[in-house]
Amino acid sequence: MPSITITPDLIVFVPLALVAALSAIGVVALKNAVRSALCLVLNFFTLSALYFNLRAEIIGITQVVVYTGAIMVLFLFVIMLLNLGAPQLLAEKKDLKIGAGLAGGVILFGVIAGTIFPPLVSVNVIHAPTKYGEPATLGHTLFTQFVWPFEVASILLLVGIVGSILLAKRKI
Amino acid sequence: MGILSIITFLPLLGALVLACVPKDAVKVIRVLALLFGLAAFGVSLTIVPAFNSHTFHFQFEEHVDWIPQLGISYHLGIDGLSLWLVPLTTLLTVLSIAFSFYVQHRVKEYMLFMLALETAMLGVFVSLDMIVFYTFFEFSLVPMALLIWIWGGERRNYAAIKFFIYTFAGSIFMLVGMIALMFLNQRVSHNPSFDIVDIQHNVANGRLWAGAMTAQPFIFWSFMIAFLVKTPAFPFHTWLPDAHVEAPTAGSVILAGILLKMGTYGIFRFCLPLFPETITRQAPIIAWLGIIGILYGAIVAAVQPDWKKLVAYSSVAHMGFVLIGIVSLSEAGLMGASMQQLNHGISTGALFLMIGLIYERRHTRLFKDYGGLKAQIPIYTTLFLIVMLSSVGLPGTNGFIGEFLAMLGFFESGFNHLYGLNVVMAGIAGTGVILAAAYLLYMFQQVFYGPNKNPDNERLKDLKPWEIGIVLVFVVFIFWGGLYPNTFLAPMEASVEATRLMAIDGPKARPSWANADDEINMSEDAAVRGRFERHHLPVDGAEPIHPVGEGTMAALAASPVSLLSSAQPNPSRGVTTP
Amino acid sequence: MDTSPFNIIIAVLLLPLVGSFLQVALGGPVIRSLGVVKGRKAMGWLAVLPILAAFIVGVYVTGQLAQTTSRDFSVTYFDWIKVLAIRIPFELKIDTLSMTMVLVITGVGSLIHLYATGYMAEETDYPRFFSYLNLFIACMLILVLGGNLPMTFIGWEGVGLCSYLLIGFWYKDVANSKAANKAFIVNRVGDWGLTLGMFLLAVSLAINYKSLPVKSDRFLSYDVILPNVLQLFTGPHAWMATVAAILLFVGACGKSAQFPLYLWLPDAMAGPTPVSALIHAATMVTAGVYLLNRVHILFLMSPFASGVVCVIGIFTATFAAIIAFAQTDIKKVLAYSTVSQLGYMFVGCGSGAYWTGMFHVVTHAFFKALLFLGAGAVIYAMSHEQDMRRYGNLRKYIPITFGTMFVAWLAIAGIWPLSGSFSKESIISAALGDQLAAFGGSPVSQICGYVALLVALMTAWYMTRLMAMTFWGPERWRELVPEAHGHDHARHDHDVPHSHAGHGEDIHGFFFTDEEMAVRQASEPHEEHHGLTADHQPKEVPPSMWVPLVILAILSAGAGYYLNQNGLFEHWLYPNGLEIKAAGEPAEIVPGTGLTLLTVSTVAAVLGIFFGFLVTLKGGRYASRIGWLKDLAFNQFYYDKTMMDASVKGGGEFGRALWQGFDVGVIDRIVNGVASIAGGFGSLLRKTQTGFVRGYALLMLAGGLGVLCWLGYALYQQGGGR
Amino acid sequence: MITGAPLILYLALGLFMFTTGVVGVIIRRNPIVVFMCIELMLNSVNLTFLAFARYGLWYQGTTDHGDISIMNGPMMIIFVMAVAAAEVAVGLGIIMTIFRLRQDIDVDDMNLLKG
Repeated sequence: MPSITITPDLIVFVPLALVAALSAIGVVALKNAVRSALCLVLNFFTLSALYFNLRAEIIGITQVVVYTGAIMVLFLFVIMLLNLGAPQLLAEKKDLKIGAGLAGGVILFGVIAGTIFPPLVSVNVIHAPTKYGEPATLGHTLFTQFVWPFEVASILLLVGIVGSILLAKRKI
Repeated sequence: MGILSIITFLPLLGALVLACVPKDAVKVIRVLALLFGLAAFGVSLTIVPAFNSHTFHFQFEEHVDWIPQLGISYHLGIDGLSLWLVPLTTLLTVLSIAFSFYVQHRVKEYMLFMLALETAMLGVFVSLDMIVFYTFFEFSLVPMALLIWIWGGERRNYAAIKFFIYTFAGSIFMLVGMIALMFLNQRVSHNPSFDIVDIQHNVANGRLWAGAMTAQPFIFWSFMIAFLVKTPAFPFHTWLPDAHVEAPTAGSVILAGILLKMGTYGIFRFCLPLFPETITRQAPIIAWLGIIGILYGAIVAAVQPDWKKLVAYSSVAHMGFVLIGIVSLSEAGLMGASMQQLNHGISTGALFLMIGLIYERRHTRLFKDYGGLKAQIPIYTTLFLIVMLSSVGLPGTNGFIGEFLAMLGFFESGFNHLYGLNVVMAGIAGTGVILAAAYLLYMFQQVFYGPNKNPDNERLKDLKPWEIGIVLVFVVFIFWGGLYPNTFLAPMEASVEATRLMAIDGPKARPSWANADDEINMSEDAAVRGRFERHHLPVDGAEPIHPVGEGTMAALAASPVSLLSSAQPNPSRGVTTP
Repeated sequence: MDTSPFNIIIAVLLLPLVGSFLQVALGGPVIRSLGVVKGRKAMGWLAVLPILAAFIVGVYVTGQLAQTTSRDFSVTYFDWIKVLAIRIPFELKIDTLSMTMVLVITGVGSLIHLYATGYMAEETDYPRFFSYLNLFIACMLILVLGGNLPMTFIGWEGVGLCSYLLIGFWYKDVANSKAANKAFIVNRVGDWGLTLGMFLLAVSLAINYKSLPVKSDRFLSYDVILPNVLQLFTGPHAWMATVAAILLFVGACGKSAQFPLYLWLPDAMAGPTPVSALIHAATMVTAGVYLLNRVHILFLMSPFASGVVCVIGIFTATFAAIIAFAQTDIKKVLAYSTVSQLGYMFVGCGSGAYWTGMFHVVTHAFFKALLFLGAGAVIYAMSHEQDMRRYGNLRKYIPITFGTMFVAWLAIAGIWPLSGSFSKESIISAALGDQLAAFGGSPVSQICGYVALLVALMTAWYMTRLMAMTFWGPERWRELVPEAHGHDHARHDHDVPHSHAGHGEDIHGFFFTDEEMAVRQASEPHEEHHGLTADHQPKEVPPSMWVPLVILAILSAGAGYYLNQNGLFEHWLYPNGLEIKAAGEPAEIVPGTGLTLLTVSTVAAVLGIFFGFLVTLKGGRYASRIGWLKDLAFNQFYYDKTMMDASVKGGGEFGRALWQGFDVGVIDRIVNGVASIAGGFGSLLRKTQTGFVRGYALLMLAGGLGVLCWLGYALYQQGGGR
Repeated sequence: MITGAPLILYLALGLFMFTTGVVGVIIRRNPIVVFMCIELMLNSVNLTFLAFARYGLWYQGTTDHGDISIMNGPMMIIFVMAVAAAEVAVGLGIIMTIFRLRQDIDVDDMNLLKG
């Protein structure tokens, strides 16, 4: 275990990571759906901050716009619409699923961590050129190498729109 | 885009066109379907004059790589064996479509399925790549099952499912066998290929089976089961009566006329050229299946209360003749078998069609509802009599030629104690002809003779002109095939003989489809000499083809002939003239 | 060889065929246009003329043949079946044998056609009848003219078909169609043997192709078979001749109604009387004898087969004669006498004197056709009553019929110098003087000869019985109370047609509308059928019917004497003797043949006639004492019943057992069983599908964990990722 | 050479969030929350992608506009976002429909998948 050199981004990272972890736990643990939604929003914000920390500004911004701006609003919208906020509506029963789930989670963490981490312990050198997160690079790559996936994704979104409209309308 | 592709996919094109027609325009749909059927028939006729009947190699070949990594290629071509089956298919489809103008319910889908079915059947007969063959072989099930399912009789669900699963389960084994053959072939020629021309080439020069002889019977039977189910041979025949009885008329015509031929054609195409050692050794098993089929089908047919069921069982008996003709592995037998295929297609197809004509009117198939129709509908009666007689195998009709040649060949091989056959089997098989007369005449009596008691039949009108026209097409072929069969026999001869030699000759003596320069001598005395030598002296170094331990004396002692004479010579060794 | 004068022979085949098609094509229109009576007359002539023309052509060809030296030609038209294995050309064989048959067939045939025009005059299906009859003549001609076994087989089955159609001509009575089926199927049994015989010959020639004296791949043509078998089936291979001969003889048994397969002939009497005369007496049933003559070499080579022929023949002759005593139906008596006479012919063939068989065929064709036609005339006169017990003293009502039948009766009885006596005498002498037919060296034909003499007596006896019951004695129909009997007549039932219930409205126009129905009813000819009544006055038949009778009477009187004088017929049929006997020693003449034998047989005939009259007219009081025997004979010793029960009932039961028991019971049960096993397995798996998403998720997690653990373990085995 | 916070920390965070999401999917009955947990998992994966991209293991040299191989991670994030957006849109639509049909969306009450 080599000694951890204190770097600025490490200083930025630690609090953010703590917030993210806590908010993640909040998403799962809180009874009220609205609260867990808000926790998720917080989590997303911290994630975008971490992206900034990783020098991928454009992705951070996208994160804020897409997730926090669009998806989470959608979530809250639905929650309000269906009025699922009230905890008494869905009182969680204490069943063995919870125990099983927690145990599973721990094991999962252990297994993956035990498999992945040991070889990577001492990695802290950044090879990526600084401009790897810049919009220009991103756009260039997106429209050269990844143009087909890009198109496919656009079609997927289109389908998603149509599908959601179909579902939402009471009758076509 | 060769002519075979055109023939094969023209009906499918028609189906696509039909799909675009609104389904209320019934007349348009019918006419379109008929036109496409006629077009396919017309195109398929053009191959007959262009066919060169002197070579046994494949003609009108088309070869396009499909999945080269797996050695699967779109390879079409026909030889004498498949030459007549193609026009037969198109002809029967045209007639069935014409008859199907009576169909009122969901006409669009009906015609669509008919055309798709035609493509599938044609594909089976023209494809030379095993995977393509298998694809069409299975594809043909779908439209047929749907025809039964949607337009069938009372128990159509049961019949359709039984038909589909029965035949499908049978052919699964064949797929395994095909893959096994591919790997065996890859072992000797180091690129994968499902092309039977390549595979047969390695079988012909004996390299494919060298060292793999233990696998041969298993692969052989994996093919054989599929084809026996399709044919259908004795223990695997029970799907046939149900399917026939429940199917709509056109479906029965196609089923009896063509689908059953896929089985025997497959035996010709795969089991004879690719498994020489096994077919020559295990012929008796198949022969007995055929014989039992002949007798069993006839006996059970005789007691059927249902018109269609009787004819269905009769086709079990008829296909039995094809089987014994094939396993006789003699020129006459194989020619007879391949002729009997066509005859059965014509005569049984015609029988089902005529039954359908009456069924359209009276909506019953039970004998007890008929009787004394002879005075009521004389034209129908006369035509039916002719068709029935061709099914009985009366000389002068096509039915006779096939049965006669098949049994002659079977008798010959039995007489020479080749392939474990003997004359007693031929004698037993011969009694099938008696039984055929019995049940068919009984049917005729029940329907047409006696007083016309049923009031519903009192008002029955005779056939309409266009119905007569349809039936007359069959009648023409019945007499043509019976009085001048050479039209049909001659083009088949070279291929049949080649297939036979592929089966009975030793390695390295077998003709090969692949190398274009080897031809077989078709002159008269060459044939006779060939028969003489092949049966008695093994060809250069190859092992003798008749089963070991099948001593002539033993076989003779088994046959009643031996009771009559004290000295048993070996007739097959040839009598020496004083 | 130059066959140019003989190419015309094809006309003999085509004329009846065309006639038959003409009947079908023109029958309806002509009768509709000319009206029933005149129309039928026209069609009748249209039916007779082709046969007559064929007869004339036949006479011409025969004349041509007689002038040639070899007297054996074959005309080949095209290859019928040609494969590598065998070639079967469409060839016609013209020799004395075939031409003799052609003359008999067309000659007697045209006479019977003429007779039929009168006899069937009130039949609705007039054209159909004559189209069948013409077709029959055509098939029979193919049979006798065919130059190879398969072509003979075409005719062989063709005549079977025509006989089937004509026996079932009055199809409204199911009994008739049953008889027709019986005839066809029993014949098929014979054909089975014939086919196997063909195969045996073809194959044994084919595999010895190298050593054939006559090299050709027409393995089934007579001119290839016969010389070759003469070489092949010698020495250790003689048994093959026996097998082939016996197989062919099975076919002959079927067609010529010999013992095991005679069953169909008596029932065949259900057909119209002219049919019985033409097919079941004169021509078709003699096809077996023709075949034996055609392939006689095979039988000459095999004493065993000849013995079988002799024994079967003589047994059939005796058996049928006994049965004939007890029959009361006039046509049945004649049928059994036909069977018996055919047995005679086989005795002749079996004892190596094939020409005697043909000789009897010819004379028998004359007098038996005459007898049948006469019986038809009697039936016609007695308004379709066939029971002899209702006849009596008819000679003063229908003198012409009586006179002609009188000749035929003496002829069949064998009174010198009528034709029957010569043919019978030749057969018996041949049998007595024969050394060929033998079982393992012990000759059998002498015994057959002596039995044949006895049968001659019996023949005379039961024929006398027939004549006596018909033409002498009291007029019995006067006092008998009417009861149901087999009628030789079509019965039409006109019940009012109901409206067709059961199927919906008729969009395709499948059914007759009511007014069309009414028209049909009106147009349908009504024929009232008058039964035999006590005050019935029998009337003589019209000339179209008695002219043939007279001609046949003359023939059956004179033909025998003419053909027999200094062996004319024998030398005509076998100009240079029999192949083998010519080489070997001539059959030595045993004492008792020649004139003395002729006297003996005539004495037997006279005795028979005497007993016949005595018993029939005076012997009423003996009847009760031999009643059981009568009963036995009447029922054909229950042979027929046994066979029919075994085949029809037993076969039916067997078939039903197979179908329900095996097909449905075993195979389908297995198939459906397999299917249900699969289904059960599926429904077992179904239990695990609770449908609770989170349950699935948990399972997914577990699975994923498992995979990961395995992955981690694998990586660890390789010492980590690096 | 530039050194940053150890890669392993980012990975640990991502893994933690992922595990939390998994647990949430399993233990929560509210379908919306389940959805949110899925989002959580997706984001954790995004984080991991980006981290790996930044620390660019096995990365040699550079071309103009940077080596494209380094860009695979960010690209993947973009697409994940797109897919997530579509999925959420449709998924929430489904939930609303279900709720409209039966005034209750308890996951444990839905076993239409039952065979």
